[in-house]
Amino acid sequence: MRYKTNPIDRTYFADEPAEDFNVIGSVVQRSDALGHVTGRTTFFEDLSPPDLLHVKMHRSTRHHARILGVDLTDALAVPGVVRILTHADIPNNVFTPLKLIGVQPDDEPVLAEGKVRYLGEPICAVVAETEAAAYEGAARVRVDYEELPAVLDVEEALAEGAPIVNEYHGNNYFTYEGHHCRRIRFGDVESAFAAADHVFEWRYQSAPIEHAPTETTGCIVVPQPDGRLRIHSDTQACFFTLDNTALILGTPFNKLRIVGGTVGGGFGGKVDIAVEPVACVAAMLTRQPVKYVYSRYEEMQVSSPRAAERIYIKDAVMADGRITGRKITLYVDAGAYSRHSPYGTTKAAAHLPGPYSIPNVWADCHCVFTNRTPSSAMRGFGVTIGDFALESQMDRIARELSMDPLRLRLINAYRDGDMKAHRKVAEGTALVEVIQKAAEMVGHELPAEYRQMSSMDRASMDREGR
Amino acid sequence: MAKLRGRGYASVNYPTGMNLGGDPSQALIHATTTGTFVVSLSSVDLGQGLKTVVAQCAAETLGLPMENILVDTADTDTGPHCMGTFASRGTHRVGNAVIMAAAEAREVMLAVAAEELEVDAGDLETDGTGYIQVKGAEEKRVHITDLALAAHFTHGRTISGRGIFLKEKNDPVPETGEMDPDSCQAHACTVAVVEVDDETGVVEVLEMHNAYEIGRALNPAMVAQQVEGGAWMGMSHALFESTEPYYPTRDHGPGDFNEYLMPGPADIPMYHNAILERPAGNGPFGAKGIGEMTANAPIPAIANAIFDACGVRLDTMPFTPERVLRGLDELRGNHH
Amino acid sequence: MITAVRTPESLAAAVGHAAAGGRLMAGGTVVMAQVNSGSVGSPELVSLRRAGIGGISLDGSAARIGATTTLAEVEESPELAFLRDAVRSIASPAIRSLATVGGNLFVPQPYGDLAVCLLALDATVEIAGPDGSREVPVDVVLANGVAPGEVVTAVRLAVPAPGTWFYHKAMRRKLNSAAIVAVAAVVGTAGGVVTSARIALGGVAPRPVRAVSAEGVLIGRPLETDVLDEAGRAARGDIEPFDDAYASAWYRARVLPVHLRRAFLG
Amino acid sequence: MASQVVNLRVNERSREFLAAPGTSLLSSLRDALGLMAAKRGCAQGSCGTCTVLLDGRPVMSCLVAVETVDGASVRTLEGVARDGELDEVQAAFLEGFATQCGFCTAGMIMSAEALLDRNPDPTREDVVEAISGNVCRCTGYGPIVDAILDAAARRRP
Repeated sequence: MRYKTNPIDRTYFADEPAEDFNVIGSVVQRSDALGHVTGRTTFFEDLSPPDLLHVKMHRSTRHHARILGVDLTDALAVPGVVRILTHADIPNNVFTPLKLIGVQPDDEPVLAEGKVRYLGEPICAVVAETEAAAYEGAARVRVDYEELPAVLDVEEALAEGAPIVNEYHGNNYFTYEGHHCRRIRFGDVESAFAAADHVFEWRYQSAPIEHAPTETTGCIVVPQPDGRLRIHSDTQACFFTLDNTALILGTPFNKLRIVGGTVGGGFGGKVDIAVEPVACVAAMLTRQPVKYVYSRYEEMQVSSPRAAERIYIKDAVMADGRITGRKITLYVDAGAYSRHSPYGTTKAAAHLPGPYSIPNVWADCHCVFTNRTPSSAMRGFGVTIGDFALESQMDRIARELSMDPLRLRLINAYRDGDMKAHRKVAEGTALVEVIQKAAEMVGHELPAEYRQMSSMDRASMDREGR
Repeated sequence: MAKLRGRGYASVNYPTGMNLGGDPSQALIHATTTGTFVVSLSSVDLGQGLKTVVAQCAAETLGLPMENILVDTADTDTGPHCMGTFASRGTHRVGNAVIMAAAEAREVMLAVAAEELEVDAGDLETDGTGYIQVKGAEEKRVHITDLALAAHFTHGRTISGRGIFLKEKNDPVPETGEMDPDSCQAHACTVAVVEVDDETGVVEVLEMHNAYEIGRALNPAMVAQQVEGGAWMGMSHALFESTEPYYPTRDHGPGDFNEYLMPGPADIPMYHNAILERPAGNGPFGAKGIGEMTANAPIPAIANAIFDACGVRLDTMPFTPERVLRGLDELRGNHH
Repeated sequence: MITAVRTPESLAAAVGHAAAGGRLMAGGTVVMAQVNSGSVGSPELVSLRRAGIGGISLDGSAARIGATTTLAEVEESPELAFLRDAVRSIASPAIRSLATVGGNLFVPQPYGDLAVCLLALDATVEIAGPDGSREVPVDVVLANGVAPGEVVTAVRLAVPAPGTWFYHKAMRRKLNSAAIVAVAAVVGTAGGVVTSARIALGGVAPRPVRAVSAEGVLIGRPLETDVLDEAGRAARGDIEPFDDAYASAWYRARVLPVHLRRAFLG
Repeated sequence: MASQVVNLRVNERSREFLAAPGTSLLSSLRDALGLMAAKRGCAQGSCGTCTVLLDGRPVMSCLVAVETVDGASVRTLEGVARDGELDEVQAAFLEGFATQCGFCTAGMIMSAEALLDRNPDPTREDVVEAISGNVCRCTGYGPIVDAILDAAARRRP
């Protein structure tokens, strides 16, 4: 065997009881690898039922517009086009991904109705005997628009007089129990700023990022003899897909069966229920198997990206490196619809102020609607961009104070028993140790008192004067 | 022209799981007539190796070899509910559910073995190769193949178990943000070494040193896969990726892998990774779930390394050559 | 939708199909991508794969490269070894075994690095059409394309003397990425100064362009840093840079002098 | 115009099938011949998941109009193992943990086969170049490069 492993350093957490495992902790060959190297693993698109129909979408060419009319005449005349679905064909034309667990909002139509709110929003689904005919039909759909002003920047979207992206919300932000943002209020940051030796404030920004799985999002729906629909999908969450699709179709849940589980990369992008509802409607109406799979262009530009974020961090810092207050204003660019962004914004809030014990924390985390492709979950949801901002901030503080950046982090590192800003007591922490280990790996010398710090021993930090 | 070298640091934690509406996953497990245990799930393997790691959890708990475990997953007709594969929850939630199901099945297995061997179930142990044997009297034993047959045809017993892991719903307090959103935290510290071309702004990541604390490395080779792939994605996010390169305008959005830039095999650094284990009390054998965290620390570590190399502070992702060069020009008072 | 794909077995037949309105396709790397996304815009494709217009021949330093010669064949050709680095900077092996020398002339910037080389080499393009054949300088084809019904059949070029060929391509990735700036040049020197210069640039204009201003700066002067930097700044007058997913127009113009210098001094 | 009969020699077997105008080699392999190893990752020649060998050369099969290669010889991942035995590249990928989601694997292996057919003793740079058109989103490429070098070593006498 010629595989890679990384050394496990047991000198850290040496007190953890040694356990005698049989297969845990051992290198076991991946159960899927033989299928992969022989090309025999079956991904959803490797299914090829007879009489398969193909769906291609006609999408908005505008950021924000009223739909005045949709003309399907030329599209229906394309040889091989079987049917074209509009919002009127979708029994319950609204995505409700989290309805069964009581989470709103239901702010996104399956197919656009009356308005489009982002470039690429689906309007009509062309069902055809071949992919080429479906593309041709989709290209021949004519939509008459009345262009509306669009807003593409999070802070502009929150400014007075900005165009409203989605009437459902009435504002360009998601409302958290009456608040215009998800809040963290812990201690008193203003007092911390007043008492600080230094106050530093900087801004960070990211742009949307694509999951870019090598397999695009898609499904094949096969009507069954018993009237049920078997949905072969690369969803990351079979029951999410089943539940939400059934609600959209208005069918009993047990009419649907999801078969999945072998996915060509997800990274969060296949948590949305993007393709199955339309494919199921098409299959029900035509009584034929239907494939709806994103093109690479759709995957790149239409599927949910990782949200762009803008983050302002203002820190109260003492001369010895202790951060005594951290005030954060965070904007998540949700795009035109909620999807999972309100949750991601809450997750971002819970992560603040990073892995540090800061006694005073204030955060306003805004989930903002813009006329942009809706964003949603991606690997590190709510955290990745925050970490970029937080750890850049730490580096800047260290430089402002002419401090060793690792010592600054160790002084402020959270430990077992610390209460985090969201009032959860930390346990199982190990920030101190990964920093110590990284320092050791690169030969970054730390004084003894820093090498002796421990996540389990708050006293070791108290010696630093806290 | 100069290649400016710099080193940057970042340390992060990452929460496993979510609290949104409750976060359950289930597992069912049963023995076939010949002692193969089928783990029934509806969980999705995205390539991270979930099917393999839950099979390990089942084998370990049952005390049987891996060959005796089959994982049948992601069919909503046959598998019990799983919330989905996201939020670094797969190993943690599904692993826990499988352990619970396997523990219940093991109890039945030992009870049937006790009947078969006419001993007390409490005196039995598994040897990991397929035998259930009497502690201290190992010659008194039965192989799972024979035992399962006997369970079916002699004792009329199903050797099976049910498992569920639920992280209960927790609503944040709107005024303060008080909440309990996750189950455990994994940790990472990255040291990135970069070289900046001071004439073009091109950044090359030469080395990445990563220390990860992951609770427990259930399968060290798959941990190595996750951490290296994650570090690569972090570097990719840092230096290349965006669907909207001129954000907030939407111009020139890439439509394929030519335009959507990610580091290719020629652009990868040397990785030096080390693992620490601080088992989580609520994790399967202490594992925490690291799928997401591994991509995070490299981004600020690279930003900080760029500053260290050339004095340019990149506060906007991605750190394109253009952004670096504009920063260098500004530092040099040099407006070409 | 495609209704027919022709694979004529002679040049004459290919010209006939092209004249009848078929969309020409050589390697297929551009056209088939459009077919697959339903955007090719022509119902009939005419493949040149079997039209008998491939192959490399050399007569002294005069090379003739058939239009359907693949980039991989150029890469492997000992006669054209000077082009190897340039060809290897284009896409990836599985594209280079399809993409052709003729097709590369019609690839939109910032792709088409071989066309940049051909411009620097002052190549001639052989074209067959319904009314017979003609030969034109490569810059004419790059500027105007060919007439409907015409087929590029070959390019002719002089293999540059040893030490006179220069190529450098700046990309976002080390391999398989489009040009931020591509520089190809044939520059002769005598007595330590430049006596002749033909410099072509890619990635910095809607089509490959000659850096005539830079050439003017170099003539009569040594290939040294200061001179090249001056030439690079002068070359900014020869370009029409654009924004795309790879880089902005600003960045392309900003780094052009750097890469022009690096083409000569590494 | 009607579909055309196309003949290919695929994995050393003669195969004859009908292709509608404009059908790619990739679609023919998958839809007409049932050979599903090559994947449609982008249909634009930008991801490499559909890489197969066409007359011995690696190509993006999504970019080949199948009617234009009538009579050609094609090798896919299904034709790599001999008598059920993994070849060296497959074995090296398997044992080297060079697969994660598996969607790029077929293309990666075919690019590696193309390399090793022509260059049995590649450098790391040669390997990197050979797979420079194959996108992997999971592994970070390192294990794949290592596996191909390992395969070359296994293949050397």
